[in-house]
Order: sequence, then structure tokens, then C-alpha cells
Amino acid sequence: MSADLPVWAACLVVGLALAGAAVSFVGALGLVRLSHFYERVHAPSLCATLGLFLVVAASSLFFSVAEGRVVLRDGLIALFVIVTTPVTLLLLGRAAAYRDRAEGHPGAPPEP
Amino acid sequence: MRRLARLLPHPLLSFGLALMWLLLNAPVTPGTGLLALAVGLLVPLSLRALRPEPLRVRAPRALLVLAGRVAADVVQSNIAVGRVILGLRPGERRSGFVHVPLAITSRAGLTALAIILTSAPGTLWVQHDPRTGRLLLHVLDLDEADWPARIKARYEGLLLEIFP
Amino acid sequence: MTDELLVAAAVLPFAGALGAALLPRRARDAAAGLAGLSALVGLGCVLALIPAVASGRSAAVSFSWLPSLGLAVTLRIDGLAWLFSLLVLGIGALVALYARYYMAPGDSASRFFSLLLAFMGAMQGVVLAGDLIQLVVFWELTSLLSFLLVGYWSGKPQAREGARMALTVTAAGGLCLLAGMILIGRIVGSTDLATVLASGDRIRESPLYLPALVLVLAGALTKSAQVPFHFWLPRAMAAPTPVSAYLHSATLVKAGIFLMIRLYPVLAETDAWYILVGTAGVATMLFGAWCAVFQHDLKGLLAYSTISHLGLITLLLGLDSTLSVVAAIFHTVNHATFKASLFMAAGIIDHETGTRDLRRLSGLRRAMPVTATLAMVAAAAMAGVPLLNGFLSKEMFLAEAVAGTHDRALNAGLPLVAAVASALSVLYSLRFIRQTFFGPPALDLPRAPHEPPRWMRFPVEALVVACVAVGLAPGLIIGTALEIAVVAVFGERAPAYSLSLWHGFNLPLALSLAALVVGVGLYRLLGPRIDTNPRGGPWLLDRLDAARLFDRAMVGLERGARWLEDRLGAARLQDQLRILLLVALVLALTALLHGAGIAPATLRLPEAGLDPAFALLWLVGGASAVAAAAAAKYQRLAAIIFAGGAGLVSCITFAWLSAPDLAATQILIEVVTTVLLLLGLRWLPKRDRSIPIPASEKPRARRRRAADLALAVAFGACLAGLSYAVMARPAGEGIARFFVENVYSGGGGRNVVNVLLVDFRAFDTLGEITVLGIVGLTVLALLRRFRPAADSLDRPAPQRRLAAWERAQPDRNPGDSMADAMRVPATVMTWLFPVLVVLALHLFLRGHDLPGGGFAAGIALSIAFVLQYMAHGARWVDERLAIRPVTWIGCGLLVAAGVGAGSWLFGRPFLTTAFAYAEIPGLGKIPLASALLFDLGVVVLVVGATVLMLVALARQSLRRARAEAAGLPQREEA
Amino acid sequence: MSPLPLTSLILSWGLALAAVLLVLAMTLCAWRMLRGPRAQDRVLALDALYVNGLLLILVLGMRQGSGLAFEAALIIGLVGFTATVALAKFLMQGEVIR
Amino acid sequence: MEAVLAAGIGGLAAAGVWLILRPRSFQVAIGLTLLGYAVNLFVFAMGRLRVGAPPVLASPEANDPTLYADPLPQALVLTALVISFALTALFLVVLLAARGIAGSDHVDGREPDR
Amino acid sequence: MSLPADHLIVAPVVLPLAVSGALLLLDERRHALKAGVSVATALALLAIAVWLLLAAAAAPGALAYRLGDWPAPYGIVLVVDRLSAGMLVLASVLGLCALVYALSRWNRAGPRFHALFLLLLMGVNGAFLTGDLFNLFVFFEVMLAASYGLVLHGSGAARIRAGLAYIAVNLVASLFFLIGVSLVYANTGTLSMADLARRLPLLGPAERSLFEVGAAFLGVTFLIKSSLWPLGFWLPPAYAAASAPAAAILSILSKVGVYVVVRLSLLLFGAESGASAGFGAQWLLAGGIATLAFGTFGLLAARDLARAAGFAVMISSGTVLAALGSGSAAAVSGALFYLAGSTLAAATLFLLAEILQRGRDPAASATEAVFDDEDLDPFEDDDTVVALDIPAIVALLGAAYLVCALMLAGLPPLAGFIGKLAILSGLAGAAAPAGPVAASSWLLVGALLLSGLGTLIPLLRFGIFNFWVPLEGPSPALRTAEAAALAGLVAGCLALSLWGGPALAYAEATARWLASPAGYVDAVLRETAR
Ligand code: NA
Ligand code: NA
Repeated sequence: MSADLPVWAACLVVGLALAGAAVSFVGALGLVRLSHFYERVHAPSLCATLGLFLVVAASSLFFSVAEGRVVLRDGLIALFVIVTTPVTLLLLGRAAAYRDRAEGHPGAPPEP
Repeated sequence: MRRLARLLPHPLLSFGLALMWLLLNAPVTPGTGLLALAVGLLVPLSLRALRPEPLRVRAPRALLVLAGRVAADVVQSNIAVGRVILGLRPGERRSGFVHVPLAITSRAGLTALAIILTSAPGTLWVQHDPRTGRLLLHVLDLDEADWPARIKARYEGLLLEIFP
Repeated sequence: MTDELLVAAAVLPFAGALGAALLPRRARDAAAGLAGLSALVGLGCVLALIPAVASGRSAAVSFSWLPSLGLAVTLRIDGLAWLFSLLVLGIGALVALYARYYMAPGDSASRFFSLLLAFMGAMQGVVLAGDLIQLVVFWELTSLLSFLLVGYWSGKPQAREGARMALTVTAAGGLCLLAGMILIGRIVGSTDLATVLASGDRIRESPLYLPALVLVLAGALTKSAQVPFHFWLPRAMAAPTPVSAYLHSATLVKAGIFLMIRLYPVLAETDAWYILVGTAGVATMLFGAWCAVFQHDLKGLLAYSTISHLGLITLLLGLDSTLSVVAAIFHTVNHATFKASLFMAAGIIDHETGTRDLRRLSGLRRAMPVTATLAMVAAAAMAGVPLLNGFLSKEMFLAEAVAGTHDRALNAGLPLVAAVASALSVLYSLRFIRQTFFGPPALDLPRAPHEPPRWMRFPVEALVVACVAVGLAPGLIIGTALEIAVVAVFGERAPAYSLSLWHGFNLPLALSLAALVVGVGLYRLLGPRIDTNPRGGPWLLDRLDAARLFDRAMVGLERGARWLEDRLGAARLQDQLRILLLVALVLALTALLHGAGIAPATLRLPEAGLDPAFALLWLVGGASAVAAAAAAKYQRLAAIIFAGGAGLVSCITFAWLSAPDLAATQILIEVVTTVLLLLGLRWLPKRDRSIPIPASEKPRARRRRAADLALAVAFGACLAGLSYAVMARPAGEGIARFFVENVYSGGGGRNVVNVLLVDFRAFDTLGEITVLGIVGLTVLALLRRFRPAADSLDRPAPQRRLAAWERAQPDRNPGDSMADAMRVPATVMTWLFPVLVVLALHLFLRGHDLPGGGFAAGIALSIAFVLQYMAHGARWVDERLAIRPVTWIGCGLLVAAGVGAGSWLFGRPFLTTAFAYAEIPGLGKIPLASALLFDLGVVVLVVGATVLMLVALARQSLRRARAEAAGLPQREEA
Repeated sequence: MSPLPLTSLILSWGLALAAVLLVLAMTLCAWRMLRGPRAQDRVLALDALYVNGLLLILVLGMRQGSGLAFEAALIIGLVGFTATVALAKFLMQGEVIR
Repeated sequence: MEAVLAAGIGGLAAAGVWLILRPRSFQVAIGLTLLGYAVNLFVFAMGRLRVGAPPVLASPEANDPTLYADPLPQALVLTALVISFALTALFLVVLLAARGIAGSDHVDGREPDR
Repeated sequence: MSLPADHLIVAPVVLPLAVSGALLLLDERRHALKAGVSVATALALLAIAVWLLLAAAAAPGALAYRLGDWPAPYGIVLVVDRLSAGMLVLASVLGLCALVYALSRWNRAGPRFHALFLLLLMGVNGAFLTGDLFNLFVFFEVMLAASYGLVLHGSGAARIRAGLAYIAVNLVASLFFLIGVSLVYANTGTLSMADLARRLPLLGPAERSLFEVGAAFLGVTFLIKSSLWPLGFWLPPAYAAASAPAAAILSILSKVGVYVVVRLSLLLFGAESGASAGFGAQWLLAGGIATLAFGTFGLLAARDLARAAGFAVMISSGTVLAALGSGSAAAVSGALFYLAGSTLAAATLFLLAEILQRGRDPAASATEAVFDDEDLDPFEDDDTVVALDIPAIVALLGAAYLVCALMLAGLPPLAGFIGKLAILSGLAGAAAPAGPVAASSWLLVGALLLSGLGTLIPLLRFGIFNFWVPLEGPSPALRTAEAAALAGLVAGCLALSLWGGPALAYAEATARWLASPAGYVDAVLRETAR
């Protein structure tokens, strides 16, 4: 199946996929490198936005070319991740804020 | 009109779901088209019991502008945060909380803003007080921009237009 | 005619028992009459059978019973059986009459007489058994009925204990007997009595002879109360006296004797027989006699004297001479008559005076002269006084004892033993008579004594007359009967013997007279000292109380069993699981080593080599698993998170390795499981790290953990090794190819896994959803009664903290903050509801051709519901959505089962699917498969069950609100 | 339909590399998840793990030239957040559903 | 692949077994979950591993069994997956009920005597 | 598959399933209707089972039912032969009686009792009928899931505590089952039991080794269910804690494990199965004897009757398995007969235990349900129940107890004795006195006899305590439903004793049928083309 791809498409697909994977990797690296929770919380967004876009684009391109028609269903994944990930992060941020405040943590956020 | 509203309480949602169905079941055939129509008509009725505030989008143009802006900002902040993670950002970096006074009060508008801010790397929606309209935001790089001003300038106006 | 008579003799008592059982409780006359009539008619039948059993003949009648075991119910009568049958029925009739007067009006007569008759039937069964196994059956029945009869007055502790002991000992003996009979059956190849009796040499020559003998004797000796199994008999004296008279003198205890005589031709006349039976007999005779001397209780005295006489009979049987067997049979009959009459007399005394204590009784001769006379005659027979039947058989015994025809060690002392036993017998008989009937009238008896009713005394009279008659004219009265029995046992070997009163002055007579004199002398010498014997037990032997030893053994048995159960079992779950895993491991390894094993060369090297990404992925998976294992004790939330990581890795593995359906389902289940665990975690308060383990426990705990670790690693290695061994070998030709080849043509779909689930193996799926439904119902039941631990009933700490803070703020009310926090997420989650519905629909409709299917759809839909609960809280959703999960479950089951049953309409088996590609103009081909309907049932049920589980758990949080409404005090954070 | 060697070379190596990168990203997320130190860190890492897993499945789909893994990815994208939301809510309120 | 998956199965199983031998019922619940993963993968592995061969016919005609991974173990795992999910849920609820009634989360319903 | 009556083969599964589905749609409070429907269903199941038994006895081979119309090794096939039909009848009798007993009050002790109960019957029936190894797993799970529900039915501390352990052990067992099934499939390529029997002799050495490992895992699973020592420690506490009707019906559950061991070991490891012949027999023999011993110790040590009944269940399983392991066909036929009798008796004992316990110790908290604020006490109307008069009660209970005790101790003249006798004479080779008898067989003979005594002694103690020690206060109340259930079970025991000859002949024919598995294989695989 993969054999049906022309070289340009293969290059493009691989380029997009690698770029996406790299961005995600950087995001994951941020999860490790950044120093505390409120900083770390920004890192996974890389995976969930640009990393995701690029990989989804690669996938869409791959299957569009392979199947000879426009395949956009992977875009749905991107859409849903975009909508749902913030819910998690937002709740997590809020939860962390409560917990830090309750414990009198020095880095606790101020009341709004 | 009222009858249409009862039949199609959430037209935008109906459209979205039908589109979703078509995307999932591509390539489009008459059969899937018919099913998509059914999905668009029937599934939103499932919301009837939950009684959410109906979603009305007022300014389609503003929506497009906003989408473009968000896309650009997301890419930009991806790069910015990536640099921070990789240690490529020169100089001292401070992260911290900022308060942003918001004029938006609609549920949809706030939700859209929360999604935008939280999706974009570098900003995190932490807490919003509907009484005062104040938003507590965590920012990875405080020096990158004047965050309250930037948010109000780039998003709030458009959002107020879209979701009055 | 013979057959009918035989059957009647065997069945009549049982029929009578049934009749008596149906009588009203208090119908004494009717019940006793029925009993007497049954016995007498039976007796008539037996007497009428004389021609059939005369001169060594026998008759038998057989009924099919267990043909596959080669067993039939065979009634067989020969001389021996005939004689014993007469005894059983004759004395039975007398006892029935006696019992009519003995039993109190308040006693349940129907129960008593029906049990008595049933016992009579069981004895008849033993006696008439034509098959060894059948004999055991009736043997055990006699034990059982004796248990019920001894325990008739169950309100008395002694009755209960006596009954229990009697049954325990005799039933144990019966089990031995069964084993022995099975051995004999194995030796002979049949348990038919006639066959067995004809195979004496074969049995005695078999290597199994000794075990068979020991087992049979264990049965016979327990039943006949031989030392050391004698102790149950005195305890059984708690029975009503008619029972003692019948069972404990005439019948039950004679069953053992009967059995020894019955099998004498095949088991006896060997050294083993001589030693075992002879020793038991000597010991029992002397021991019983000695103990009898010291009894203060009338019935106790009679019981021990019975033991002694049974020992005498056993000894006779052990002597291995045909003549002594004749003596044994003769003494059995004689003992039955005088002992039954003595028991009845004792019963009369007890009945009329209210006591059986020899020390309290005195001078009854004046109040009840007739009874006194009868008792004196019977006692004289027991003592072996000339002119009475006891004298004759004892004469025969003494003759055998002095004959010493066999050069065997035991025989040398036999005359002395015989004399001593006889003297003791005289002593206790004298004591019985002297202290009951003579001396000054007792003044402090519970009741004023007088003669019993006329017909109560009649049985005693009859028996005493028999004693005298036999004693005076033995040949006339009993000669024929004895002859018939002896010939039945020995056939042509039957010895010549003389049954007459006078054999001239010889050594046995001298011994007899000496015993009389010594006995009387001993009584004069020891009588008063026995009465004042403080311990009550026999001199020298009073510490040797076998009954107490038995009691102690029973307690010990219970304790020992408890100890063993403790040692051999595992009460704690952890230990049980350890054992389970260990056994599985050991058996798996044994199985692996049992076969040829797996040569390493047969393992194919993986084709694709190693994908580093996959290895790295499993590094993540493995680390998550290990971390979950480490965190589950104190950091439960972390453990849930880590398990989620491991689940995700599994999901990706499925996706990687060509199992898209599994990947989708795994991730859905993963999500639901996480939510479920979190819902549960709310009710599990934090574990306190500070619970200290005492220092003394630490090494043990460490050892246990090390062992567990070893077990865990071993089990993991076992699974890893097994899976590698399988994966590294090519698959053989299996049934799988059929599914791929037929999935489209036969199943109408392209997704083989889905078609397997809804068509090829839809029955599995039907069961699977049933499990889900059942679990849903069980969860519902449990949670309806759920009582949270006190420490988790309160609102969780974060909420309490927040509420306290909110109260302190001027512009906030409790709950505001949370509502604010949930505003944005709730909006998203609400609008996702229809999206998830579409997802579920998509998964459902495409499942037959592409990954998806009913189960995935159902879970997706459930998640849609659960998201609403998470977004808005239980009460909010409950107000808006009327979810009836139980109805959903019921509908799901009905739809799935109904679709399956639909194929019956077309004459096809359950769950046969039909599909067609409908051509609809303008829409193209649309696949229509009945499997889709089945899958709809799956969806409905999955939604019902999953939502039920999640929501039932979630609603528990409302308890607090209900509790508040009920006015229970709540703790608030200060 | 013999495969073009260059295409399949590019695709197999490139996508393999992408897969390795994504698995490495997962490894980093897992490290944070195991390391903590706080529960919110772990939940955050799990969420990232899910997203990276989703991307990995998409890349695997391309590697294998099969669109059949799409559903799994779609489900992770649409439903996977439920688990992390539940965890976050638990952290915030001490219970998932009030 | 085979060796890695085998090792993974072993790791999951070992972690699961360790946990089910622990005294706290929650540990046992997590242990059963992990052991469940291990066993599901084990069952799956019994069909041998194939990459890029999902048992979904590319076209109605392409029904050569060698083209596809063995579908049967997958179907079995799917059934087992559902059942083990249900029973995990049940175990959890029983655990809660036991915790509520006994006041202890020890698997024996009471703290061991020391 | 042309006659409508053929479909009755699947009815023992489908009927309870459909009825319980329908019952779930009814309102919780319609007790009378539900009770009527459930009892009617149980009666129908009994009738169907009897019909199948007669059909199986008349048929030369087995009756196979191809679900979904798929041919045998591929699709799932239900198989009715003498063994499965006999087990179905046993389960139906127990089910009916336990259900009737529950009508007195237990059906109101928790929600959805009838549905759970019928689904348990469905699982048990399915396990007896199925000819497919994985389908067996599914029905095991159905049966177990329902049994979890029933063990916990009525709630209460003891039940929940015991239920937790019960569930944990059985969950582990289920995992072993999966491991075993998949290993079997991986190395033989089939799941159909008949197909397995056909393929087994042809296996290569490595496949055979791995297959045997799978068989070992399966064996452990089934032996856990049949509560073989040392795998069965879960049973007595769980059964003792369960409500009486639940315990009564659960006593068939352990026999499902026994059934499967009998079925599979004779089908797969008979003389014709090549190198695997006799696989596991020594383990069964040793384990069976150990179970007999342990069960007897437990029974001797038991402090309450329900627990004693649990150990009686263990002893019964141990007896059958040891007889199976002895390798004597005659002993197997005896064991099958014994299985039926001892199961009925143990179930009766569970019911009696509750009634007696109720009378002796009204405040017994162990069996008392715990009720929370949201539910009314379902037993609150107990006082208004009209009970039978006292002497009749004591007589009936006493007779029932006596029958139980005799059956379990194997004393004459009841079926317990006949069964034990058949086993013993089978072991002693009475039918073939020429051949030697293994020492292990003699050991088993001894163990069986001693265990009989060890059963008698404690049952005697309990009996004397419960029936003879005078009671202070009112004597036990016996509701009519309870009396009917007891009478039914006792009648079953007596019928088995009275018609011991035909029943034993049936068991013998069954053992003979099982000893030559070719008939089974042929019947299932006869039609291979669709
Ligand atoms: Na962000
Ligand atoms: Na006196």
C-alpha cells in the first residue's frame, strides 16, 4: 500500500511526521526539564498543538495520496484534541492552585 | 421559524455532526449522505434533556480572523516555548501569574478564550472569577509580552463580537 | 410358599414400623398391639419355615437391587438364621408387650414402637441377609436405630451421650465391616453369602485374609461390646429399659456373635482367628464380670454382666472347636432369655420404686413377691445354677475349657479362667438378688413399691419359664432348634454333642460347684465393702474408664482436627493466593518436564528483528507496571495513574501488532476503569504510613516480602517464557483459516474479529454481556446497602477547606468556587455529548466491516453519560436525564436473546445470522445483517451496565446530603 | 505493483525514526509521571503520554500503510481526556462526581 | 518483537502477582488490573505476532488466511477484556463495601493480630 | 436439526436468560409476579432437563446443537450426552428447590434476586452443555458473576468479607483459565473439545509439552472451582457466609469444576490419546485423598453447621476426583452417582443450617443482613408469616437432617452409601478380582471409609445439639416454602436411594460412554460441511 506513494509525497510525509515527532519530543522534554509544575504544564501543549498538527497533516497526506482521494478524517482527531486537552490542563491548573494554596506552598498562585 | 428552531435547535452543531459523519465515512456515497443528514437532524436532539445555552455565532468574519490569529499565535508560542525548553532563550526568564481583567461574560466566549489560551503553549488559564471578571493566568515567560494587553487586544474584542 | 413366608418374615416388621409411625402420638395400645402382632405373625412365618431349613437345607429369594454392582437383595434362611430369627421375633413380641406398660402415657408411643419395629426389621435383615453387603446395610441400620432408641429420651444428657457413643463405636465398626466384606468380595469375586460360604479355603489362603479378618472382627467385636470396645454398652443403659432388654441383651449385641458364627466356616480355624477372637473373649469375659461386681446401678450391673457373657460366647467361638461353637450358639440363646427377663425385671423395679440403685433398694421381696421370684430364677440362670438353662451352656463351656484338646498356649489357663469368671458371675448375681429383694424394706424410695400390672410381668414370666424348661428338658425344648442351627453352620462336620441335664460327676461339674461356693463366699466376704466403695468403679480398674477415654478422644479429635485444619489449610486470602500461584507454577513446570520438552533449536528467530521503538515502549510499560506495584500501598492515586500508563502501552501494542479492535476497546476500557477506580478511591481514606510495624515483626515481614517477590518474579518469568516459546514457533494448521475464508461469504462482513464476536462465536458474546449485566446488578445491590466507613462519610478535605474559605469571604457562598472552576470544562463536556453519540453510532455501524462494534460503541456512549455526571454533578444530571440502567440491561439481554431466537422461526439453530445486501435505488448496496441487531443488544446492555456501575458509585456522594437532611451531625473544617 | 525502493526506504526509515522520537517522548513523559513529585505532575505527564501515544498510533498507521488504527487514535483524542479530567477533578475536589 | 512482548508480559505479570499478594485490598485491585493486562496480552500473543496484517479483509475477495493475523485470539481477548473489566469493577465495589463495614482495608477484613 | 424439539438443547441457556431479561423490566416491588415467573421457569428447566436426559439415554451417541449453524470445530456446539444431561437434571432440581426456599423471604433481601438466580442457572447449564473450551470460560464467568452476586446477596459484614476473598480467588482462577485456554489453542489450533481430542494424538513433542502446560493451568482452574486441596480453602467460608438458598445452589458450582475435570480428563487423556494418556491422574488421586482428609478435618473442627456443610461439599468433590484419578471406570461410575447424591445432601444441609441456626440463635449476626437507612428491613413482615406447627416441624427437620447425615456419611441405606459402595467396589476391583489393586487404591478405600466416620461424628454432634438438646424459647419457625424446598430435596435424596439400581446403571452407562471418547468426537464432528 505504501508503495503507491510518489517520492515527493513520501518525502513530504516523512518530513511532516518527523517534524511533528520532533516537536512532541521537545514538548516531552519540557515536561522533564522545566523546574516546577506551573512551568511544566505548558510543555505538553507542544505535543497537543503543533506536534499533533504536523503528524495529522502527514497522515492525511499519506492516506490522501495512497487512496487517491482527500482524506480529512485525521483532522477530526486534531480538532478533538484541541478542544479536550485544555479542559484537562485547566482543571489541573486549578487543582494545583487549590492544593498549593491549601498547603501554603510558596509558589502558590494569588487569589484572583 | 419557531418550528424550525424546535426541529433544529442547534443548527451549528447539526452541521458539525453531519460533517463529522461524512469525514468519518468518506468517501461520500448517497447512503452516507443520507445517514449524515439523519445524524445532523437527530443526534442534537440528545442535548434536549441537558438544556445547554444555545450556541449562537454572530460574526463569521471575526471567527475567521480569530482562527487565523490563533493559528499564528499557536505556532509562534510553540516556537517560543520550544526555545525555552531547549534552553535557547537568552537571558533570565521569569514565569508567574498575571491577572487579566476580562470583559467577556458569555459562557461560550469564556470557553473559547480558555481553550485558546490553554491550547497555546506558554499560557495557562488557572482561575476566573465571574463576579469581578478577573482571570488568573499562568505564563511561562513573563517578559515575552505584556500578556493582559496582548490578550485583550488579540482575542477579547473578536470574541465579544462573535459571542455577544 | 417358602418365598412368601421368607419375605413376610423380613418385611412385616418394617411394615409394622410404617404403620406405627402413622399412628397418633399417644396411641400406646394400638402401637404396641401392632408391634406385637407384627412380631408374632413374623414368628409364625419363621416357624412355618422349619421344613425349609431342616437338616442343613436353606432357602433364598432374590430381588434386583444394584445390578451394575452385581448386588441383589437376597433373603436367605438356613438353620442359623432361623434360630436367630426366632430369637429376634420372639423376644421382640415380649418386649412389645412389656413396653406397652413400661412407657409413660406422655411418651410418643408411635415413635417408640415404630423405631422398635424398624429395629426388629433391621435385625431380621442382618439375620436373613443372603449377601454380605446387604448384611452390612442392615448392620448399620441396627446401629442407627439403636442410636435413635437409646436417645429416645433425648431430653436427658445421658441419653444423648449414650446414643452418640453407641452409634459412633458401632458405626465405626460397621465401616470396618464394610471394608472387610469388600475384601472378601474381592477374594471370592462375589459377596453372595452362599458363594462365600463355599469358598472358605480360598479365603483363608488369600493374602488378603488377615486384613479381611481383622476388619470383619472389628465390626463384630464393636457390636458385641468386646474389650476394648465395650464401653458404649453401659452408657447405652440410658435407653428405656425395654430397649435395653431387647437390644442390649437379646439382639443388637448378638449381631456380632451371629456374624462370627455366620462366617465361622470361612474365617475361623486359623491361628489369627484363635488369637484375636480368643483373646478378646477372655479379656471381655473377665473384665466384664469383674466390673459387674462393682456396679451400683441395676442396669449397669446387667450391662457389664452382658459384656462378660458376650465375652464368654466370643471365647467359645475363638476356641476353634466345633463343639465350642455349639456351646456358643446354645449360650447365646440362653443368655438372651435370662438376660432379657432380668432387664425387664430391673425395669419393673425401676418403674415401681423410682430407683435402680442397689444401695437404696432393699427388701422388695415383700412388696413384689412374684417379680422377686422371677428375678431370682433368672439370676440363678445367669449364675449358672443347675436345673436352669445357664447352667447347661456354662457346663458346655467348662467342658471345653478343661478338654484342652488343642495344644495352644491360651488353653492351659482356660480352666482357671473359666472358674474365676463363673465365680464372679455367681458373686454379682447374688449381689443383685440379695440387695434388691432381701433385707429390711427400704423406706426412702421415691415411690412405694408394689407388683407391676399383670401383663407387664407376663413377658418376664414367659422368659423365666423358658429358662427353667430348657434347664430341665434341654433336648426336648431346644434340641431341634440347636441341631438345625449347628448343622447349618457345619454341615457334615457338625459335631456330636449331648444336651442333657446330667452328665455325671466330672470335672466341669466340680468346677461349676466350686464356682458357686467361691462366689457365695466372696459375696459374704466383700459384699459390704463393695457397697461402700467410694469411687463406685471396680477395684484395680477404676482408673481405666474407657468411656471417659472415649469422651476425651472425641474432644481430642475435634481439637486435633482443628489443629490440622489450621496447619493444612489457609484461612487468609494472601496465603490462599500464594498457594494458588505456587501450585499453578509447580504444575506448569511439571507438565513442561513431563513431556519431551522444547528443544531450543525448534524456536524460530523472530523475523522482524528488534524494533527499538517497541522495546522502548515496553520499557515505559514495564516501568509503569513496576511503579504501580510499588505505589499501590501508600500512593493510590499514583498507582491508578501508573496502571493507566501500562494500559496505554498495551493499547499501542495492540495497534502495533495488527489488532485495531483490541486497541480501540482497550483504551475505552482503560478510561472507564480509571474513572471507576477514582470513584472508588473517594471512599478509601488515605492509608496511614505511620502505623508502626513492631520490630519483632520486621524480619518476618521482610521474609514474606522476599518470598512474594520471588514468587512474583517466577510467575512473570513463567508467563514470559511460555509466551516466548509459543510466539517463536510457527502456528500449526488451526481453525482460524475457516473464519477468514468464510467471513464475507458466510458472515457478511469484512472485520473478522467482529464477525467472530457477533456471528461465529456470538454465543460467547451473549455470555459476555450477561456477565456485564450481572455485575451491574450486583453492584447495584451492594451499593444500595453501602455503608461508607465513618472516616470517609464526610466531604473530602479539599471541599471542606474550600467551603470554610468561601464562608469567610463576603461575596461568596459555599460551592461558588467549584462552580466557577467547572464553568468552562462543563461547557465543553456538555457539547461533547452529541459528538460522542456520533462516535458511538459510527463505531456501532461500521463494526461489521471495520474496527469498532457494539461493545466499543456502548462504552463510548457510557462515557458520554459519565462526562455529563463529571461536568455537572449527579443531582443535576439525575434531574435531567432519566437513565434507567436496569431496564437497559434487561432490554439488552432480551434483544440479544430475541435476535438469537429469531432464527428458530426459520428452522435454524439459535443465533444463526442472516444478511443481505439490499439494493436501494439511489443509495447503492446497503449491508443488512441480523448480527447488527444482535450487536444492538450488546450496545444497549453495555451502556446500561457501565452507566449503572459508574453512576451507582457516583451517587454515593449524595448520601451526605441525605444524611444532612436526616439531621445527622456533620463535621466541618474549622 | 513492485514497490519503489526509494519510497519505501524513505518511508520506512523516516517513519521509524518518527516512531522512535515519539516513543522517546513517551519515555520522557513516563519519567515525569513516575518521578512526580506531585500528583498534578503525574496527571499532566499521563495526559501527555496519551497524546504522544495517539501520535505514535498515527505514525504506526502510516508505517503499516493501514488506516485501521485510526479508530483507536480517534478514541484517544475524543475520549482519552476523560481519564485525565477525572484525575484532575479528583485532585481538585477529592471526588470525581459530586 | 516477540522477546520484548514476552518480557513485557512477564513484567506486568510479576507486578500484578506481587500486588495480589499484598494485604491491602486496593493493592489487590490494582494487581488484578495489571495481571489482567498481562493475561490479555498473553492470550493475544498466542495468535503469534504480525505487523501490518489486521484481520480485516481488504476486499471481499482477499480472503487468504496467510494475509492476516490470527483473528481468533483477538476475539477471545476482546471477550476476556470485557469480562475482566466487569469483574474489576465488582471487586472494587466489594472492596469499598468491605472497607465500609469492616473499617479496615485489609483483605481479610481485619487487621492481623500482632 | 429439523425438529423443533432439537432446539430444546439450547433452552437451558436461553430460557433463563430471556426470562431474567424480562424480569429486569418489571418493577422491583412485584414480588409475587416475579416469584411465579421464576418458579415456572425453574420448573420448565427441570422438565427440559429431564427430557434431555431421556433423550440422551435413548440416543446411541451424543446430541449436538450447532449454534449459529456453524459446523463443529469452528462454531460453538452444545453437546448433550448422559453426563451433561445428568448434571443438568441435578442443577435443575437444586435450582428449583433453592428458588422455592428463597421465596420464603430471601428473594426480598436484595434487589434483582430472581434475575441473578436465573442467570446463575444459565451459567451452570451453559457450562454443562458447551463443547467449546472458551465458551466454557464464558459460562464459568456467567456462573461466577452470578455467584458473586448471590454470595453477597443480603449484604452483611460476613458476606462481604467472605465475598471479597471468594471473588479474588476466582478472579485469579479465571486468569489461569485464560492462560490455559490460549495455550491450548496456540498449540493445537482449536478450541472445540471434540476436535481437541482428535488432534491430540497427532501433536509434536514440543507442542505437546506446551499443550500440557496449558492443560495444567486449566486443571488448576477447575480444581480451584472444585475446591481440591490445597486450592479450595476459599469454599467453606464463602459458602457458609452466603445466604442459605445461595449456598444451596452454590453447592452445584463446585461440581461444575468437577464435571469439567471428569469430562476433559476422560475425553482428552484417555487411553487413546497417545503420549498424554493418563495426564494428571496421579495428581487427581493424591489431591482427592488430601481433600478428603482436609475436608474431614474441617468438618470435625467446624463450629457451625453451615461451615460443616461447606466442608461436606469439599469432601464430595475430593471423593469424585480421587475416584477419577484412580483410573478405575467402575469407580468413576460410582463417583458420578455419589456426586449427585452428595450434592443434593450438601445443599439440603445448607438450608437446614439456616433454619436451625435461626431457631438456636436468633441474634446470630453472621447471617443477619445489614440494612441501611435507604432500605426497609425486608424481613420486617416475618412475624406475620404463618409457620407450620411445632412437632411437625421438628419431625420434618429431623427427618431431613437424618437423611442428609446418612447421605453425607455414606451410611446405609441411602444413596450416599450406594455411591460410596460403588466407588469402593470399583476400587477394590470386585468386578475383576484377577487384576492387582494398586496400593493407592487401598489408600483411597481407607480414606473414604475414615472420612465417612469423620463425617458421621460431627454431624451426629450437630444433630444432637440441634434436635435433642431442649430448646429454650420458641422452636424454629418453618415457612411453607422452606418446608416445600426441603421436602423436594429430601425427596430427591430418597428417590436416588430408592431407584439406586437404575440410577447407578445410568451412571455406569455414562462412565462407559465417557471411557470411549470416540463416540463423543464423532457426534460433535459428524457433519463438518455446512
Ligand atoms: Na497553554
Ligand atoms: Na440394696
